[in-house]
Amino acid sequence: MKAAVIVFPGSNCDRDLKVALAQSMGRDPDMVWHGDSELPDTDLIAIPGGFSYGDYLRCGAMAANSPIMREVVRKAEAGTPVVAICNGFQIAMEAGILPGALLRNANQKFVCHDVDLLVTAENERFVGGYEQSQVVRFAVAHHDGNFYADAETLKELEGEGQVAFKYATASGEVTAEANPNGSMNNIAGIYNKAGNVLGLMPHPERMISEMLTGTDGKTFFDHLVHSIV
Amino acid sequence: MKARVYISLKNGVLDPQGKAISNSLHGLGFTAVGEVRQGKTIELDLADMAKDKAEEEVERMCQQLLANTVIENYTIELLD
Amino acid sequence: MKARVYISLKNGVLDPQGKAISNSLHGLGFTAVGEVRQGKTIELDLADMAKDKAEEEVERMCQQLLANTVIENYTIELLD
Amino acid sequence: MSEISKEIVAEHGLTEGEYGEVLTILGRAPNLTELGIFSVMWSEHCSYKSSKKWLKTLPTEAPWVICGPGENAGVIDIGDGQAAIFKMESHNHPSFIEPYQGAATGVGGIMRDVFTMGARPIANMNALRFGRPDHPKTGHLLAGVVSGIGGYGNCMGVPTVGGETNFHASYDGNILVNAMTVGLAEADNIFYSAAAGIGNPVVYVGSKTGRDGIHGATMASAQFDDDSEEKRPTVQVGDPFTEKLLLEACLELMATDAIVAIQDMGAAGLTSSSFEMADKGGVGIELNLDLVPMREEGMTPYEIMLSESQERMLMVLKPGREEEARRIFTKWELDFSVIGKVTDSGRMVLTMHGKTVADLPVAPLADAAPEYDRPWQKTRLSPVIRAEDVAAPADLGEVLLKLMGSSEIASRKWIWEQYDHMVMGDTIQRPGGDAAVVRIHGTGKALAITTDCTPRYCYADPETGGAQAVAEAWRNITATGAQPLAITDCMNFGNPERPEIMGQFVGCIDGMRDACTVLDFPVVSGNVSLYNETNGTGIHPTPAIGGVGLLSNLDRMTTLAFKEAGDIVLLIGTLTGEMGQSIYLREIEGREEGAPPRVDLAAERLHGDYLREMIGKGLITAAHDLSDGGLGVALAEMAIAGNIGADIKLETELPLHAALFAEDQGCYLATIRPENIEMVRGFALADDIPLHIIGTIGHTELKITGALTISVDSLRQVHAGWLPRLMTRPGNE
Ligand SMILES: Nc1ncnc2c1ncn2[C@@H]1O[C@H](COP(=O)(O)OP(=O)(O)O)[C@@H](O)[C@H]1O
Ligand SMILES: [Mg+2]
Repeated sequence: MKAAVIVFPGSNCDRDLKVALAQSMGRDPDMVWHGDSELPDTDLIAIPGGFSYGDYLRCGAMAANSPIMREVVRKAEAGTPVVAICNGFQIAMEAGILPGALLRNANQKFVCHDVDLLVTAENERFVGGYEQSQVVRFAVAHHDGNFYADAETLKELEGEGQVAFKYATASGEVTAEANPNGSMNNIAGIYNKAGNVLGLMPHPERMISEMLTGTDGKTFFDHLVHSIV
Repeated sequence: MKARVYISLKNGVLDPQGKAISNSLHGLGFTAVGEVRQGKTIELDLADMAKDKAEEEVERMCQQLLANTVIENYTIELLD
Repeated sequence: MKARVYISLKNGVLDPQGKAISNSLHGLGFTAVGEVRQGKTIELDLADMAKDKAEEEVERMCQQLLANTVIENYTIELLD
Repeated sequence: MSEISKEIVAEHGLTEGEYGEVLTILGRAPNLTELGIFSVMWSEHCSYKSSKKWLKTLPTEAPWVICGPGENAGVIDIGDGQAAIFKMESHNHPSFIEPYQGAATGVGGIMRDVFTMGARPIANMNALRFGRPDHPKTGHLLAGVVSGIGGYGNCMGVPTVGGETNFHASYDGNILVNAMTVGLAEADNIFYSAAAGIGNPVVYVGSKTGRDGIHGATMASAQFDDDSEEKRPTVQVGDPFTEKLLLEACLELMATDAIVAIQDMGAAGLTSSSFEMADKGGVGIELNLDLVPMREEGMTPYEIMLSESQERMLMVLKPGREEEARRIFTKWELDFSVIGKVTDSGRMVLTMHGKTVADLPVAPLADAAPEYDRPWQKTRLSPVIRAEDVAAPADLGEVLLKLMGSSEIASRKWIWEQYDHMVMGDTIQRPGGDAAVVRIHGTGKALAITTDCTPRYCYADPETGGAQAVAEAWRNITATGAQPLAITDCMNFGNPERPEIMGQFVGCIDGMRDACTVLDFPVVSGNVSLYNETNGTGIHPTPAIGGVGLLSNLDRMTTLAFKEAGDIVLLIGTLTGEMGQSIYLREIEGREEGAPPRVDLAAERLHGDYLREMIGKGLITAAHDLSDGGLGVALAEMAIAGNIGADIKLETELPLHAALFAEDQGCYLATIRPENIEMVRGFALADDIPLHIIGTIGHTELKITGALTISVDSLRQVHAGWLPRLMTRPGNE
């Protein structure tokens, strides 16, 4: 299996994502520079976290306009699986392959800590490695993860099973206390209509070994790789 | 010439920054303050060109980059 | 009544955002763009009061919270 | 060129004597640009004129030290051909004037110091001191500083893994913001700043030069008075995005062999970087200022040379490698300009618009920089306060709860949750323990990193305080199982022209020297920040110590968290019950008095080496040193971290409040499986280590026989609650 990690000026979780994918794939993904206009032929596109263009103007706005993103959008619409994490999620929204927007955290602060997530919708490819409505632990590290969508979009996301993860308590209740950033309906991650694009704020790539306090992220990548090959 | 773009959140889009500002203002005793909304101003130096041409250019900049039309409105003002 | 506060960086203060926006606009082929400066607008709903009283209130808000007077200038506009 | 009047000289912070020195060096009057250059080069900040004499007395050598003080950062060997490069630096005055940008640019500056030498930064630390919690400015300053540190470090993608935070009235008008960066490099590919190769191109890279922070360097050495807040000197604004690009571009170029020398532009920007490179290399440099990338129109030579615009570097390249280098920096969308060349003249010659605007001899200016032996006065010491001198409190349980929720001991979670402390995927011990542990990427070894200083001890007894700061750093590293290797320091003091302040400085250095020597813990880099005074009152002397150690086997790491019910709790070390300067005395009796706890360096070494050996043998399940709040607080911290209680019984002649809350030094708590008790005892007897079995882990309360029983939950609540409560007060957000 082949994977491509897109690297923008200011990306800084690209190495973490590479390590996580390599661990599950048994080989390194291609690291693709934002200035390239060609994507290597690949079975998975991964957009990493970080501060592309310093998060200036709007998180992800400038990255969404770089040459490579046209290719990414084309492939995404053609059905290539895409996982977009944190700043990657913001970029995917700005590029229009995922609905909604990510606003400044409700408490105005950067938040970095582990979070428990409720696996909300079925999607064999991305969360088939978990039980339905299992609670998994990833970590958040962001300043602008406050999910917003207009009423219809929100209704549609909930109705069509496009809500991938919700911030929850360790026992799986979706409560205000469990919501680190004020996201509508505690939404932490969503799928596009076709279900081949996943965007999420929490970082699975930070939970890939016991030493890093958890392996729920490893399970995520192991299954993703397995389901693609 | 110069152009100024005012970007504001659409009505109904919640504004966390505005909300936080209004809370802090209350905390500081400014009780007369109600809702607060925060927006952006972007000031551009432009090579001289016909006004309508400039309008059109800046309009395209807003569409492509400066504003996120999912959540934001913008207005353009040309000064010279 | 409403007040609008325009906040901009003082001259000479580096504006990293403006710089990045200008580069990015060039990348998109907007070659007519020169320097770009980004500012903030803060719109406040105010309980009705005398105009001068309001001026003074908002002035104090700017000094205490809204503007960082070390690096920012602000102008106040009252609308009603 | 304008005439140089007495006033202009004074404005540039040069004494008459110093200006006389300028005249003899030049054999003529300087022009304004030249005067500006002298003033920054000879400022306290750049010349260390008050501190040099004493800094020289610190031990700086060990077999594992590759490069000690004098370069941009210190370098130590960590085996397998790898080196750790680290330094701590202050950004105190700028952070008081503009907390967000001041702290942010401080972090940017220290990271540049580290990657200038060829290292990729792998961890940031921050040592912070604020005024009393209820001072009207404290909340605002804390909020700004923390978001500034996060804003820069998070964007760079370098984890901020630890630090320390104190609150005391002596910092009301002078907060301290000390930032530390640790980087990783190949031991055989380290970059230095000595210019060489007559005719080699001198290259400017990074951001454009604006009128930022002109005279920041002289400001950083000027005292505050009431109106300096009004003066609002031009503040530098940090651009972490550009610095991230600069980091990647520099590392990419460093992978080639095109660089002869490289130096970041920090305080006093182009001036100090060019002079340092020329002086270290014993060469001259010729610069054409027209070629300096500029952000603003009509900048004068004076402004160009003194600008402190951030995110800039100066390099000397091998001849003919310019284009290769230019390509890299252009790819990263950064300015690149050949602005001059290395000469054999031994002079710094600056031209602009075809005219020579400055012509100065390098060596005299650098070497003749003033060095003072300032008069100093030994600090008068306070008496020891013994257990008997302190009345027993009514309820020891209430005391423990009060201390856990006090400003010095309460959790700093509110701070570190605003820092990305996990990015890069190697943070094995996160903030909240003794030292942070950061894995060397792709290996089974790690660095343990800590920052420590107890200013109230330094104030009461500088020598003891200086030794204690070094000892505590050594102890925090030891408690993780790592071998302490070296330190960086950040010496924050008041006005050195006052003998009592200079006495504090000398005393702290003496204590540090002893501790570094006994503990084999040399100083490899450091920074001095003086004149931290407002209206004649100085801060508590604060020699912040940043320590780095090596954990060669990650499977042999301990944390402070209690692990398993049934584990036995051991106390290593001896309780004296001396209560002077303790948090107990301050919080319970409202007294900031007495002598600090004595530091016995021989015992310190013995106990630490023993604990590390036991950890190395895999016998220890948890370890934590005693510091603020003593034994009682240490037990509570271990219980909270492990979310499990303990049943403790102390056999001691001391009254319990003294045994529990005296801040005895050289002591550790450790836990072991019951079956290992004989082995651990055996080793202790052999090295005659004072080892006491004091209890067992279990249940949901911390129970101390004859003293208290408190649920771990209520301990956690008070510990976690204080800082968030402080920061949600109106005006503090
Ligand atoms: N400003 C800060 N940033 C990040 N972590 C901090 C900061 N201040 C304190 N900490 C963390 O809080 C914990 C307790 O700090 P401290 O009481 O100084 O520990 P110790 O007593 O072991 O030196 C440590 O893990 C330290 O890294
Ligand atoms: Mg400790």
